[in-house]
Amino acid sequence: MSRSIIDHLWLVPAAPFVVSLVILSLANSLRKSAAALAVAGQLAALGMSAVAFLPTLRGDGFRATHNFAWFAFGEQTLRLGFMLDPLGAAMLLMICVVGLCIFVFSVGYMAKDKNFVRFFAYLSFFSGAMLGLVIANSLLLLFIFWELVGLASYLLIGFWIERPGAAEAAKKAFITTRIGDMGFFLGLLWLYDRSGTLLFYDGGRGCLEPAGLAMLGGSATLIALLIFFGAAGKSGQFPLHVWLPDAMEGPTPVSALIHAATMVAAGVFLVARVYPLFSLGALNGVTPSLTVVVWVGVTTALMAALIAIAQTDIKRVLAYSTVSQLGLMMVSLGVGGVAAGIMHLLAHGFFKALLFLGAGSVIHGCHGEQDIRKMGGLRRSMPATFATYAVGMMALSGVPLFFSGGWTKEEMLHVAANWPRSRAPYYLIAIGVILTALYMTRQVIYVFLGSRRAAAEHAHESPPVMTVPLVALAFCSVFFGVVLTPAWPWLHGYLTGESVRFDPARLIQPMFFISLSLVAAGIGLGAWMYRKAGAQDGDRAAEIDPLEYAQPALFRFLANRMWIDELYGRTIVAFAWASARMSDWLDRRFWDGLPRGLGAVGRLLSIFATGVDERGINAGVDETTVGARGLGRLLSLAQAGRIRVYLGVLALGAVALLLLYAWLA
Amino acid sequence: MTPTLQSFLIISAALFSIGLLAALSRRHAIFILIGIELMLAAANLNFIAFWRFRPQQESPVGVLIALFSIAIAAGEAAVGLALVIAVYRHYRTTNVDQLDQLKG
Amino acid sequence: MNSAAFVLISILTLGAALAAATLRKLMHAALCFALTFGGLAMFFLLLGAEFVGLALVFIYVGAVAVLIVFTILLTRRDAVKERRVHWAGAVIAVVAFGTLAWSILRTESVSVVAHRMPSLTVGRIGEALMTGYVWPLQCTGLLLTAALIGALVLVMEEKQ
Amino acid sequence: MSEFADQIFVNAKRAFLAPMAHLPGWLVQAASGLIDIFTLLAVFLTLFALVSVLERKILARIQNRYGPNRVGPFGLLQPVADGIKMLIKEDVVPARADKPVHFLAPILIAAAAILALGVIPYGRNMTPFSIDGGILFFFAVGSTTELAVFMAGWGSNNKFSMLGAMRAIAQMFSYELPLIVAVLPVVMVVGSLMPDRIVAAQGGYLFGFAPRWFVFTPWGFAAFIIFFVSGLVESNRTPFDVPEGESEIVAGHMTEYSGFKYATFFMAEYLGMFATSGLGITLFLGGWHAPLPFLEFIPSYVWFFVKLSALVFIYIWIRGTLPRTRIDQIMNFAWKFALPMSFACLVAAALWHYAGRGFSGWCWSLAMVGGVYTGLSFLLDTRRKFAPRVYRFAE
Repeated sequence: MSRSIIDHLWLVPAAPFVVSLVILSLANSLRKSAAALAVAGQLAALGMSAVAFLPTLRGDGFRATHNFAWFAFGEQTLRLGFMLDPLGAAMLLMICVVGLCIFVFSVGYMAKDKNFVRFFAYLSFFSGAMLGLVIANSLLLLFIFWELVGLASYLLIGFWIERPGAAEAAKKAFITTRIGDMGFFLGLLWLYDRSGTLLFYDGGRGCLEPAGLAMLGGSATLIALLIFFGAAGKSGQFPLHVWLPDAMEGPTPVSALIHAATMVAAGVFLVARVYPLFSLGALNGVTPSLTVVVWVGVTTALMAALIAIAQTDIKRVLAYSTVSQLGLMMVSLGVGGVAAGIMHLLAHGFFKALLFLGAGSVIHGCHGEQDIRKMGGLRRSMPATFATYAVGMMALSGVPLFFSGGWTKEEMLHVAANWPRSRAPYYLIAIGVILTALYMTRQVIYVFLGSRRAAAEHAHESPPVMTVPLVALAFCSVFFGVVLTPAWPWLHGYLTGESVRFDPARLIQPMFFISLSLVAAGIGLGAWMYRKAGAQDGDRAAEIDPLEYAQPALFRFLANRMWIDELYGRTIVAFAWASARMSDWLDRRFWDGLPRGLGAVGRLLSIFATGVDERGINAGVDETTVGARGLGRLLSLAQAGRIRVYLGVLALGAVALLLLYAWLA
Repeated sequence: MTPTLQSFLIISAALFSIGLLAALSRRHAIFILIGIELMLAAANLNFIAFWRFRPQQESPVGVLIALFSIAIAAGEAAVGLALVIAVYRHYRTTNVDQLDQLKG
Repeated sequence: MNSAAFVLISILTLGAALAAATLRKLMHAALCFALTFGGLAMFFLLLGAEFVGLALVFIYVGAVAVLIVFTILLTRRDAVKERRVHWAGAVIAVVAFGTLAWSILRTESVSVVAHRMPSLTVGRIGEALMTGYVWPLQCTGLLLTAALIGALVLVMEEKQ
Repeated sequence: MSEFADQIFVNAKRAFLAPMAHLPGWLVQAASGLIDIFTLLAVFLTLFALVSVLERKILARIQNRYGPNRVGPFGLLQPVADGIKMLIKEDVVPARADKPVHFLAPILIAAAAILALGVIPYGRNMTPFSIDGGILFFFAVGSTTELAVFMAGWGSNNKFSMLGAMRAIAQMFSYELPLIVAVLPVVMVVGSLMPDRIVAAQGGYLFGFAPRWFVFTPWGFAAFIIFFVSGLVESNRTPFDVPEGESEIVAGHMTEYSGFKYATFFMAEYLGMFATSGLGITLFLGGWHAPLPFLEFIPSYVWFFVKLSALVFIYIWIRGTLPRTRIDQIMNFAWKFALPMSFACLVAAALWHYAGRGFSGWCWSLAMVGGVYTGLSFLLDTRRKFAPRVYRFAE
């Protein structure tokens, strides 16, 4: 049974891919059929992944693989494969459910867009690539889907090509993630060089199985770090996080699907997937690579949370919150709590998608206004959105006992607290939790509470096609908590393969109160700080952000995202410009001047020779003249723009190589 | 004395060099295409020759590769000539030395 | 395969190729180009690759050469002046030939004589194309379709 | 008796070659090749002469007049007179002509036509060069005709010649596609490109009397029609003689040719006609097989030439009957009807094969061909687009 399932697992990503191809070939006017097709494809994927989910339910770390040869060069073949294990299956389900909700939502959200059809083609394409990514059993296949996902994200961020901002953001996202992927690719090559295979699990010969890992030896750390560099690029960890907030230029469903729920989580997923690589040679759960992961995660979490406090764009706040949550996940992976990290990843997928869709609904209701200071009092005009948004907010800020987020936060704090190396990460992410609650409170107060301001005047509730997915996601983000509670940590057991039993006693633990107090502190602080924020227009206190009022410099620092973009602009980009200008100068002056000069010499020679010739010297000189002319012409031909010269140089190079080869052989 | 593989290779090398000559020493774009076609033809001759002279010919692989490369070369010629015509329409010339927009 | 035929065919082919590369008149060059491929086809027949030889004539003499002369016709108005010989090209070509010939001659393993072989029937080629090489075949078909469309788009009159 | 009559030429050749047995092999091959070539030339040049006069007579009958009837009995010696006239005529070469090209064009075109004749099986064991890729050889050689025509047009440096050549090549190219695709079903069904095999595959009789010629299957019939029409175009004959229509462009690519070169073109045209019909017979009309069992006693080559002359008569008949078509009509017909139709034949042949080559397959392929035919005729029906034609001065 499971055998046949794993053999046909490729159908799961195949369905959305096919759908996207079909939609791409549709005329721009067939909006309904495009949407219907996309949703149908997503439904099919959902059904299939549900089927694939069943066999993984029998605890004991189920894992099935299906490997096949892609192509052979020489005597060695390059093999790819699909795998099914609890991690992958859970991700499959999460992606399909969230994706489905978002597809439905975007039917309403994009209803007026002229490129509706293209949008759904891209969405399906992304969904297919993402599903493929989570079931890949080969680092190469994973990398391929990884790049496809990146492409989809690029296309969707820049979906509104007519907006320069969107185009810029798309380019930025693409290039920044490329930088990370370069590291990933190097790590991949190195891994292949060392272990001779890129399959994760291959009946004992895979690169994540003891035999394969043994072959890595000392290079494991560096390989792991390179791969983590890629992961950091994708899920916006500290050095490479700059693209993610800008990615909010894309349509909101895209932000929800790609830049909150699924794609940015791919980095975390990747780390979890190749975890054996990270934890290789760990002494009580600490390795250099994991330590790096922890600290990068901590930095990201705190920094992003701080920045989020000072953002005024409803989507940017969420974006930075995403970055910080991903940081938290990285931390808990780094400190050894893979299950905790993944649990938070799954839960976060649901409620962050919910929040983004809520934001989308708000923007839709406020006719495209995104500045939270211009909103307010929307709880009356958009009740459904408000209710669901509140659920999402509480889940994100980790209110315990009722919301999935709470349990995962608690779990993460727990694993961080038990990290042998140091307790600093624990305290820092505790602060992170407080900050999360703080900025979410701030946002909710600004958007929904208080009195209406400019943009909120004519706000209206969104159509059911948009609110129903919200409700569905809210439902998920509440009841997903059921499988997370320490009392019955079913998901934990499912992921780690341990058997679990029901035990209410474990429900109440010190950590429970700690996280409860942290969240309470955050929310309380927020409520106190922004108590005035809901006032009328023209009210001085409402115009200016309380934090700005108190600490202008700090606020500016945060509001400008700690000037990290500017920093990059001053350093890296400037350097790139400089080197470009430099090489340009070299081209024009040096490489071009050289042949010109030589050519001039040749010409001089020839002129001289003709001069002598004209004085009536015999034909021998004539020959030299011709030769010199030829030389001069030959050299002067070396200037750019002469296609034949390129060809000639090419031929000469080939000849040189041949000679070299013959000489060596 | 029957011709050996060597003689065929020499012939194809000569053909290749002639193609190179055509591509390098003429300014008319069509000559460059002709040269490229000649070089491809030389490559095909090599394929066939190697196939014919290898110890056992149970599989016609050389022939098949030659077939594919002929087909692709034909496509290449079609597109190339179309390019020549398009360039001619645009610049009113097919002299590759005058098509030097890339010059720095 | 006897060497007399070989010598004759090689003289024909190389002579035609040289003419195609160096003749002043474009049209003559194109016709010599066609002739070259005729000679090449004879080589293929000599080598027992009958099908490829015929296909070569069919494709090159029948299609590519005609395409070339048509292009010459359509771009006739611009008479590119081939004033002077380009020594550079000649030198490079000669050097390339020298290198290739030298490296071929110094390889003993290629101085082998062909032995009897069953002539390759079209049927076997067809089988191979339809079984082991069906994907390359499909890809080539796709490529040719793309080339066809691309060529059409390229030469389409751009309408203002 | 019939066996003897059937193989008489084969045996004659064998007997002729017998004394050379002790000579080296390639010499014997060369000798037999020469014999074949000379026989071919002799037979087909005679046939050409006969047909040229017969054509004129038949056209004359169609147009209600006597044809040539002065030279020799029934004017049968007319071609001799024409030949002499052509030979002694002055050979004019335009001053500004591209001389070598102008000179080579007729030679190439005639050579192509004669070569193409070489692979056709004229009778049992009577194939001059029986090679494995015969059909491909035929088309490969035939495709050089276009180059020759172009050379003629270009070489004689004349507006009309160039235009005529362009037209000729345009329509030849357009019809080469349907021509070859129409051949494919037969090749596919027989599984060989070798003319002898194809003829052999059409031997034998169904129910003891119905010949197994491919023309009697729906796909074969449709393919044969397409093949015939395309062949008509390939040989630039009426109603597709746009490239050399006297009333439009003097004589197309042959304008600047006179004397013997013109005669060569003329001959090449007829030889091409013979070759195309011969291939059609080989592919669809059962080659040299007798139509009915009890006619087996008549030698095979006789049957071949009977069929050949029948086809040639149809050529002449069409020429005498139909007016010249417009170039755009020709092109439309090629791309919009002939090509899809020939592909339909391909598919129909596949259906026929997979339905067991029996009656059911017959019906399947009939449905296929008929369906596509009706579909195309609905799609391409242009009558609705024009107002009914009124003849203002004709009445």
